[in-house]
Amino acid sequence: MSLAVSVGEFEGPLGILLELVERNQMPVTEISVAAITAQYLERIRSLEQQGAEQLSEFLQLGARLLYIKSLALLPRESAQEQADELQQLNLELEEYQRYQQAARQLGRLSAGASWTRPTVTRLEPHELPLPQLTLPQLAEAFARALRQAEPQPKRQLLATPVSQAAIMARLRRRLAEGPFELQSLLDATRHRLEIIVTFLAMLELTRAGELQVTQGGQFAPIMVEPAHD
Amino acid sequence: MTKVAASVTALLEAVLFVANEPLGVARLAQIIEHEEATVQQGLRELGESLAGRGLQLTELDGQYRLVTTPAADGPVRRYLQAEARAELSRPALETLAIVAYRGPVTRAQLDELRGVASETMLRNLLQRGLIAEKGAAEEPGHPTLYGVSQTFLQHFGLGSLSELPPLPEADSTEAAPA
Amino acid sequence: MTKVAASVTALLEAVLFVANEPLGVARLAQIIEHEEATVQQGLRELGESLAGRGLQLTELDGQYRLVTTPAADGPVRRYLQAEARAELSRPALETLAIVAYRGPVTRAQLDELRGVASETMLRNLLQRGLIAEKGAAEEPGHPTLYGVSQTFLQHFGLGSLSELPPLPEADSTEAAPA
Repeated sequence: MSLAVSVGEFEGPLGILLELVERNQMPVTEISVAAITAQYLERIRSLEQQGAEQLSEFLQLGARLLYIKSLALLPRESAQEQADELQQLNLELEEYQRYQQAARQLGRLSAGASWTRPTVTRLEPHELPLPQLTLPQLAEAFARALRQAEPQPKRQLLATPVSQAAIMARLRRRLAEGPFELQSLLDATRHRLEIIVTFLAMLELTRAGELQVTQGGQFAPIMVEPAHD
Repeated sequence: MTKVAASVTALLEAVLFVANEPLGVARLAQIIEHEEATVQQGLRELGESLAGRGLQLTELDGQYRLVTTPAADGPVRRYLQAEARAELSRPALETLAIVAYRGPVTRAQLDELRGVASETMLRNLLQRGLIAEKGAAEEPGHPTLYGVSQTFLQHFGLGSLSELPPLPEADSTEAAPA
Repeated sequence: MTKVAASVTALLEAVLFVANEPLGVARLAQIIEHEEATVQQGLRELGESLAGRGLQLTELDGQYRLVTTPAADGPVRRYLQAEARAELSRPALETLAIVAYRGPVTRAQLDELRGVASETMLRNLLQRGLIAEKGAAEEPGHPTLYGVSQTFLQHFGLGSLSELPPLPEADSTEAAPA
């Protein structure tokens, strides 16, 4: 199945997640984050390769999945938090699923449209009273219309698209110079999204055995360094 | 596709409802994809079924059309006159202004300029007699061009469109948000 | 006063036939010069009497209009030489479904439900006239509310929003995977 990607015509992140959940034949109320996260991230990567822009929402959901997944690795107190986070995600997914099914029903309805009467019924010109209207009003209306027609500045989620590949490359360059503090990396990022992508890139490099993260003590700075092997 | 076989009478009624011209049997047969004899029969039945309603089927030289009954003349006239006298809504006024200053324009051009669908506005202005169709644009599909009407010019006492007032300065209007 | 008083239903039918816009009860009462209660009753009767015909009465936000039935879609399209409707994309249908069942909604509510920015989609649907602005929400910043339009009803051949199929239950996991 190919995903058609064009700006503004996204199957949203929840749509992709739901599709994966359905493909794995899980009930939306009992999704296995462990099983789904990797597939989801794989999807984002393929979106990215297709050159899709504005991946922020997709990455945010990815980060959420990773977070929920990571809670399982941590001490017991986080079990409750994981359950809560998961339940919240289930609820959102359930509601989304209802509307997606409603959308399908709607799609089936569109077999037959109704039509209005495009015919314009008019009285004879001499019977036609005209509205009160002055020329200055008309000129002003035109000026107003022109102003509105000027392209609205687009609300941009991000000045520049953040690509995970680019951030990975940046990380590798930093690593080549030796260990550094995680904080210094985050200080250089301006957007929440960039932080998320950085986080994802680090996980990716860790998995690939290129990077490791260490911490000397509970409140000691977190160090990022090349993996020893 | 809905397979609810609509009766021939219903199909004829629907087509005559949207038609803005009288239609003959041959044409109707083509449109609803039935035999001419069936159409004949359907028209007869439609005419009969309309008895006592607000619409009637008229025939002239074998051309059929759906019109309101004379009994409804009063309300219909009242509606049309009130409609013509009513103040123009802001979107309607803007549409009229664009047609006046930029016309003749097509609906697509208007849509693009205003960023919203302008069809309802156009119909409203046509019905009020403020704009009129001015031929077809020389582009694919030959969409209808709209321009202001004679009535419009008379109403404002304009000899021609070149007498329209110049546009207010963009800055000055911006400065006074009223 | 004419004593051949055409029935209220017939007058309403005639006026709605002529009107190029949806009309509310108060306005109709004024035009046909009858009590609003009578108009209400008349509209109900008109709607019922149209069953099986080529026309139907639609209602949205208390505004009534006469349109053709979905069953006549083919012939009417053939007459108007209307182009095949562009299929709505899945995200567009999804957004429409939320606006139809949940509406009026704000953009923020849509964003949250869909988990993705809906601004482009909203603009697209506004441009196609399928949704319309329905005032402002009573919350900080007074964001615009969006609801479905008369065009939406027409597009799907619905008489009113109450004719929408019920919103599926969350549990009914894929009753029909098509």
